[in-house]
Amino acid sequence: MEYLISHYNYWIYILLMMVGLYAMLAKNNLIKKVIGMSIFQTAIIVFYVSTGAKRDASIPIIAHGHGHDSAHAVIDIMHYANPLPHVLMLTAIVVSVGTLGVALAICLGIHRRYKTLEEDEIQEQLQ
Amino acid sequence: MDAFFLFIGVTLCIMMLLALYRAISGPTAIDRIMGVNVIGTKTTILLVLIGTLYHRVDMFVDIALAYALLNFIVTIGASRYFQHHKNLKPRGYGFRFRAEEDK
Amino acid sequence: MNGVVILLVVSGLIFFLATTVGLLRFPDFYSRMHAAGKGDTLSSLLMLGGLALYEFHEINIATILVGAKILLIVVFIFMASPTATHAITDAGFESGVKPWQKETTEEKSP
Amino acid sequence: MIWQIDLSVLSIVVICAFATIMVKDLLSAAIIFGAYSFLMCLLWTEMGAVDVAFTEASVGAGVSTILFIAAAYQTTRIVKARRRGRLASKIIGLGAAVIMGLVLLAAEANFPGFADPNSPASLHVSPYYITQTLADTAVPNMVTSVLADYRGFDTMFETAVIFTAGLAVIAILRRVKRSDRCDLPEPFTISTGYEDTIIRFVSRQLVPFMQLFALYVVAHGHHSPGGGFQGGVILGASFILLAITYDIKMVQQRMSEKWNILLGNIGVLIYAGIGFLCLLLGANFLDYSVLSNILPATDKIMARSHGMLGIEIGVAIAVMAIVISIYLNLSSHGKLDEGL
Repeated sequence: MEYLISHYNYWIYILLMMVGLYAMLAKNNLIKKVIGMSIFQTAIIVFYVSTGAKRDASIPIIAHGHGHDSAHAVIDIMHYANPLPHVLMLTAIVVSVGTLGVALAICLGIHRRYKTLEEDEIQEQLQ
Repeated sequence: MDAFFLFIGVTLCIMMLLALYRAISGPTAIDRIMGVNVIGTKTTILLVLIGTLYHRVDMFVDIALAYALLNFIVTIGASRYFQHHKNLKPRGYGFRFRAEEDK
Repeated sequence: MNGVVILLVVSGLIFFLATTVGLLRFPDFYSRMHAAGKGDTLSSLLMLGGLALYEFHEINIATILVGAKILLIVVFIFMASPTATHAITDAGFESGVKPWQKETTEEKSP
Repeated sequence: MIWQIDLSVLSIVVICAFATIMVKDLLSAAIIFGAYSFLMCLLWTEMGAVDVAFTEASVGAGVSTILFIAAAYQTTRIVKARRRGRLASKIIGLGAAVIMGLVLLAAEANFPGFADPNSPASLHVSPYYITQTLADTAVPNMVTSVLADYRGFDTMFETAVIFTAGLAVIAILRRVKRSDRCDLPEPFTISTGYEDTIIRFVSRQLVPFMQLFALYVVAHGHHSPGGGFQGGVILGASFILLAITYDIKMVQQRMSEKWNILLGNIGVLIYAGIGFLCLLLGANFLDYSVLSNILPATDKIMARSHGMLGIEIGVAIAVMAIVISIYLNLSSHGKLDEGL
């Protein structure tokens, strides 16, 4: 029971990753594949963020921390969540919108040339 | 008071599940837009609620405000899809077009 | 003070319950939109008002600022939500969703 | 973390993910994916990652949903089933997904439990960041200080990646020559000059406040969640709102394409320029503490804070320009005349 409570999050992330991978492989429509990629990406990001969570911890912003006087106050590590995964994933999210834009632009280019977004129809036209 | 807010939060989540039913099974795409709009508004409230639970509301209010703004933009954009779509057949119902004939 | 907060939040929850019931049970798009637009705005207003009031439990500059920000969200939702409702309804109108009529209940809605 | 809300939001998220994959309409898939991103943002807020949640609220839930809708608008909504080999593709996809899931499950058994304060990830570098942020840089928001100071080099190249993505979208889609225009079906003018007074009025009133709020987010990122990325995306979203409710030409009048690309360059250059300024003043690249020599009335600690503010402004300008140009090119198929 203890094990279940502390690990159910990871199982759900793995489920989300499986959904994303399935969509990337099995779907016929290119934009559906891009959506699958986004789901996969989000699952990985949420996994990273969850490694920074701590029980009974607050958000990683020091409370009432204005000015120099509070610099000497004792800061308890257990009281704040781990900021490092947040930083890595924050930039990853913004980069993900860049890659999403490029992927959709490629989809639009394909649709301009082949007039379809379906994988098998494109392959037929290629042959 | 924290227990009360926690109860409210979980209840809101369950009700969001009901609204999500409409967003997923909605017969038309517009029903889905409507369901997602309701979910977005409730998420704004849940953000402020989580802030209250953390006792740091001042840090969460900005997120809620940005969230409400972006939810508005998404709704307007999604409904704009139908308002002037060049690839759609003229299927408007009402004064702009004749009503669609019954099949 | 806490009593008023509980009253506001719970009444907002009841209005939201009405919204979801309307979303699920009403027969066509326009009536569902009616339930969603009105109930959603009012319940957001009540709940955010309650949460803003809870911030005022001790009066100093910080809590007043936070409460004012929450009220800013309320003002924003009060402007944006009816506009969004209008936009969605107009989109449904343009894309040809037919209103539900009692005589045509045996037909499937589009 | 609050496990009750965590569990309920996670279950809704999984339902959303399945529905996004199963629904047979691109527009509906995009909309449900928007709801998925909304709920993801809630999940991160509940885990305490407020800055990530802010970014997701503006980027994931706002801009990427709009990008999906614009792509569906420019191509088609219809999703066709595979004509043959449907079962084979399903089996391959399902098999690969299940194998990956089993491998990950086997690896996951050795993980520390969720929200364990003594997990290895929380013991290695982050205690230094948590304890020393205020003493080193006088910035209470650890995420901002780690993002812009301790790991500033990383963030500079992330900004460069976004800039490259914007350039790639322009290179793929932008059509300049008139003869080169694609021969899509003649635009069916359902409503030339479709004017919705209510929507236009409300958005026109909202845009200045949005931009002001975005500037607040950029400037106040030291003390509350926010910063260059989030503020830049909100600034870009205000222009996207104008492009949606009016048309692209109006945005072009306010912010022409030339200025847009120039601003993207300027943003990245501000970031790198502050780094080179530190180099010129005799310190390492992006070591802001030497800026106290040229900034009046600052000691070394405050100089680091001000240096962070400078690069946040650069990031905001770059991200704003890139978001606008990606949206305009996607929604008008690279012609920048009319779109969503």
